[in-house]
Amino acid sequence: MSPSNPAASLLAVAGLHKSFGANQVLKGIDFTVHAGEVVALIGPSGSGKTTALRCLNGLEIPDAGTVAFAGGPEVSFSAGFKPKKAQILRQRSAMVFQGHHLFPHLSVLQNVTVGPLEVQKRPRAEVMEQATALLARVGLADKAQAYPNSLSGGQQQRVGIVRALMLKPDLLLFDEPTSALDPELVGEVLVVIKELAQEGWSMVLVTHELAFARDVADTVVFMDGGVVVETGPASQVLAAPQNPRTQAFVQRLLHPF
Amino acid sequence: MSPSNPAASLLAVAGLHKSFGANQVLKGIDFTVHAGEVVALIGPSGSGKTTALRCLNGLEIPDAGTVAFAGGPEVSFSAGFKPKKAQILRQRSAMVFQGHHLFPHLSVLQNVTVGPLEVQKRPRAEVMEQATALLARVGLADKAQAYPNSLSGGQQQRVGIVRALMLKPDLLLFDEPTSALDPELVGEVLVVIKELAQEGWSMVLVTHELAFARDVADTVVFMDGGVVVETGPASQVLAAPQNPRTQAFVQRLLHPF
Amino acid sequence: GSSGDNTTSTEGKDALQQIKESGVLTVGTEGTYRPFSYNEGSELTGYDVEVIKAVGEKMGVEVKFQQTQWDAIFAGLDAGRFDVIANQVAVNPEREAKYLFSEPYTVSTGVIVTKSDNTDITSFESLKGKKTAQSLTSNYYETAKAAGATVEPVEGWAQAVTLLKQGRVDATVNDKLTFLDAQKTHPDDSIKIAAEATEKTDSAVAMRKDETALQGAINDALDQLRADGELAKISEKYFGEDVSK
Amino acid sequence: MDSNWQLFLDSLWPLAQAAITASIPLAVISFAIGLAVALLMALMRISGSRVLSSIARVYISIIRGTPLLVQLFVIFYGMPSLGLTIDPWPSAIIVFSLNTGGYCAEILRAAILSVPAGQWEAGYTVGMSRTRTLYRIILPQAARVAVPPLSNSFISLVKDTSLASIILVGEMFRKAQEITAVTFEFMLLYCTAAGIYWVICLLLSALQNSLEGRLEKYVAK
Amino acid sequence: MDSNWQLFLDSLWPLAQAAITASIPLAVISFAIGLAVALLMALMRISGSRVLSSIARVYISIIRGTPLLVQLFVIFYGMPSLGLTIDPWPSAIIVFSLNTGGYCAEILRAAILSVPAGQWEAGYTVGMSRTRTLYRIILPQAARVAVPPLSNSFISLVKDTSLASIILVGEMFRKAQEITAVTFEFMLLYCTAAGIYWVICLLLSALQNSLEGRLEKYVAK
Ligand SMILES: Nc1ncnc2c1ncn2[C@@H]1O[C@H](COP(=O)(O)OP(=O)(O)OP(=O)(O)O)[C@@H](O)[C@H]1O
Ligand SMILES: Nc1ncnc2c1ncn2[C@@H]1O[C@H](COP(=O)(O)OP(=O)(O)OP(=O)(O)O)[C@@H](O)[C@H]1O
Ligand SMILES: [Mg+2]
Ligand SMILES: [Mg+2]
Repeated sequence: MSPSNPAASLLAVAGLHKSFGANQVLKGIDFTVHAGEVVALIGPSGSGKTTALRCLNGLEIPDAGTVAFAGGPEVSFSAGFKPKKAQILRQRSAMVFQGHHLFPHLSVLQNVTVGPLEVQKRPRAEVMEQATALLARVGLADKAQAYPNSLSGGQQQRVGIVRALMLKPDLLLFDEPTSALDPELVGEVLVVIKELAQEGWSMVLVTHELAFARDVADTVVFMDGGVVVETGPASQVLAAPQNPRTQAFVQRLLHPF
Repeated sequence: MSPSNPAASLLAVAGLHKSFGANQVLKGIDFTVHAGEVVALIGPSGSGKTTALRCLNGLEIPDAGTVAFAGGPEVSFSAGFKPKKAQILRQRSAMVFQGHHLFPHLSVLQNVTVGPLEVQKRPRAEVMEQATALLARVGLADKAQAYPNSLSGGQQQRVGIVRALMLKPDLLLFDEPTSALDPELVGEVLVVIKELAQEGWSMVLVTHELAFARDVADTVVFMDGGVVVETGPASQVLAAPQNPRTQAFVQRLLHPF
Repeated sequence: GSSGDNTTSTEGKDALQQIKESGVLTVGTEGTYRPFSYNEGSELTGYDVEVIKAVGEKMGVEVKFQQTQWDAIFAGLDAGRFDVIANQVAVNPEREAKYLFSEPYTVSTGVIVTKSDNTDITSFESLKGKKTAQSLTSNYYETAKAAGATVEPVEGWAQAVTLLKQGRVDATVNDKLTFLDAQKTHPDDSIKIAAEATEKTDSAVAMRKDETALQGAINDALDQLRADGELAKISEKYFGEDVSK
Repeated sequence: MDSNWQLFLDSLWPLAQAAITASIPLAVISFAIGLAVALLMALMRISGSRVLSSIARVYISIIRGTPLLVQLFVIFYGMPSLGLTIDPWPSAIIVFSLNTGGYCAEILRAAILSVPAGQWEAGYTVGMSRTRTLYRIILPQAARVAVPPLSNSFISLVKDTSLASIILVGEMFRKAQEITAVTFEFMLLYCTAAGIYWVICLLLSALQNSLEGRLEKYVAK
Repeated sequence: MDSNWQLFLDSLWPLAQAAITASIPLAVISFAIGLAVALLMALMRISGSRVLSSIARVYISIIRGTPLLVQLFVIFYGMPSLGLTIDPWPSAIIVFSLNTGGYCAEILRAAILSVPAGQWEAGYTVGMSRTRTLYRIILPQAARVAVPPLSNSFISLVKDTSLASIILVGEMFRKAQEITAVTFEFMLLYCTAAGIYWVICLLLSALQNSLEGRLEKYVAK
């Protein structure tokens, strides 16, 4: 959970293939996440970023490839793979969704504790203590008893992050955590993510906020058409991309009109 | 419809008040739009921008104030005002919504011609010619027979703009036309709006894209808490705001994290 | 089916006058009660149907039928949907209090029908504590109740016999004529008549309470039919004996 | 068994004929009128006027709260005592229409409300009036949501027409009863009737599916 | 008129008693079991397995396609010929449960599908299994959408229990018929029965409203 030797590999993804019907979305994806590293996954719409991220958490079952955590679990996918077997990946990672997907019928506190209490079956006192601390940490100490619908988008997304953190994962997965937010609320969520990165959490972050990626990510993985086109240190890939496709993409986002 | 003497006043808004229940949302809004002018309405979430814009088109009925087009109609609102009487405002202006709100059961061509043909009852040949030209103009010549659901968000929003243009309004109203779009698609819509501005269309544009406002708008109106806090040339208000509230807002959007 | 475009108004003139004027006597009947009132193909027929047709002939009017369910038959009479009911309506004090009856054109006895192998039901007294299936339509619902039986209300003969044969009831009290007719068309030796009532049950044409003129006219017609042997002929046709007296 | 088979074949045509000449037309006509009533009630419910909305509420509650059989009784046997005598078929159509109107009002209301408010505003913005927007923009989209529950209601209505025999309409179930009265084979007859209902229902389901498919593109995404 | 009034008062209690001891318990028990059946069928329909989904489809189509009356007949009068004789009450409960199961399956299916797919995934992501997610996350949210149509079904069921008299269950309508068989006051009795149904229906509507209100916050916005 907490930062350790940054050189140690935490997650190795190799040869991920995934098709939806005839549409080949992932055509062999490889990348590595080291402990304490922030990897930003960027690329044009439809390039397969979301699909790749979901494969890491067993929400999508690749047709082939492996997802291996240091110290296990290590899952090799192939035809006929039983989706249930991918569940073990969720022991190490936790997902924060674009649309937060909080449980509307549970209070904020119940939202973030339902996993640890009912699934992980950890002691109640410990879970409550952790929840209180984390909610305070993201500035929501007074919202514990509120229901998600009464929160602003930015607050909901911060609860979503706490819900993921409560599971004590080794790797956090973010799929465009601010793209569904009101422009003014983007900042408050990015600040939280930036702090987590600075504390040494390992994360894979799909984002369109290039300025943020440049600021926070250690490594940028640029995907296009289901393959990894370019990988490298964030400052280099975003400031001086090598591949023409990367160049065009970065250009388009920085100067839209 | 087409650009004329830029000094002539096209629309004068004075003393708009509007409450929802106990919530006083507009507390006396005044501003003017000259022919050919682009006015950007900016301000924090909840400051009343959308409400003000909707009042211009009779979609919201203010409690008090006047909305006066040069050459009429001129509508004065007061308690007991019949909502139906605000419909005449729609003869001069047309709204482009944030969520485009295309008619999903009509083809693109039907979407943009239903108003001119069925309401304005203009000759079919003329309407079709105008529609073809405008669709081509926004790069959607080949999508005339498509249905909205088969289009991307950016394409849908461009159809929404054509639908408004088809009504031959004197004033275009945009409510955050790109905020519901995928970041990569924002550009294609902004380009169209920018071109319309350059052609001399008058427009009021609610937006969070400060860089775009600076580039395209002649005048910026900054609202906060239901009042106009600062008005002035775009370059001045955005680059060197006078009012502390404007300063804080601009700062927050430009440096979110 | 019935066309049902004929309705009688209750205002002003009495029913007889109206029937005379329009030349039509409208009759309510079930159309699903064999052998008294039922449909053979698309033709409504049966003992009651033929009797009332003959009555109409004597009165010099055309007879028109409205087929309806028992539940609605008195409501239909009350509402003036038809002038009379010809559907084996048994005459009893409760009914006489509310409606007017012609003189009876069927005199029958109630019988207890049981399975053939049943030996402990031999009389109405032995029905006490037993379970019987009775149609609400018939007078025998009360008869069975009075005898101390637990009564399961059913829709008609077919259902009652099914319950009997499935062993869900011990007996059914019904019209002897119905039993005989059923045995004639669908011989079934698994059921039998276990006992016969001593008193007779009269069935007659029912009409609204205030139609005494109509009652008179119908009674006249029935008298004529009896006198010229017509009534007995119809009865012979359906039952092989004269049940009209 | 053999004679059962014969009876089945013999009764199939009369039953089907009754279905075609009575049950189905009765259901179709009543459903068409009922939908109009339902639309009116749904619009009253969402009109914002308290009076109109309350009238619609009471109407819906009475229709849903009382058995169809009683509604038939009241119109056919009760009205004459108020001096109003209505023939069987008109009575049946009135009652089934009003009944359909009550049940479907809530379905249409929900369907209309399911169309995003933005669609109303988009209609206004191209210059349409409220009524025009309703017919041209809202109802076509509401249809997609309304079709499955409406088809439920229609299937129920087809079966409920069997109650019409109580007011002298000779529909299919009545026919089955008439045949049963002669043959005493009520199980067989009723099952034949049920089979015919089922065929009608399957046809309706197929129609529903194809309608749903065609309306699919009408749904905002 | 006076004697009518007397009859109304005299019959009110027997009818209400029949409603309380037969119609209502029958409806409540059948609805509870029926909901379980409906949930099973709904889950089979959306299971993705073609076999399970087809079984559920056929089941639903038979239930919706054939009259309730025939279903009662088949179970009560038809089963004994297969050597299985079921008593009136169990028969009624079986038939009404299966019937409710068929009608409500589609309601539950639609309600479950109305919960955004993201809620399933959010459940998985906090470590829940499919089943646990269903019960803990999906169903509470589906409830809000399902309550209005389910309440429609329940109201219909209460009235449909009147058909149970055909298989010797002495429910309220039967009671009314028994009384009328003696008094012939069909209209009056039926209207009294209708009034009782209406009261039940009003109570249910009130319950529905309060349930809807309470579930309001469960809906994702
Ligand atoms: N469940 C699915 N079924 C079918 N096709 C899918 C599914 N999910 C994704 N796809 C397809 O896979 C491709 C890649 O989708 P994905 O969402 O991974 O892209 P992305 O890079 O995340 O794009 P964006 O930036 O728009 O989120 C797209 O063509 C999409 O249509
Ligand atoms: N129909 C309505 N009923 C009640 N309150 C409303 C309604 N529409 C807007 N409001 C309230 O009016 C205030 C101003 O809303 P408005 O949408 O005009 O703000 P805005 O400046 O457009 O904000 P944003 O940038 O978030 O779009 C808010 O407090 C909002 O909750
Ligand atoms: Mg994505
Ligand atoms: Mg707004």
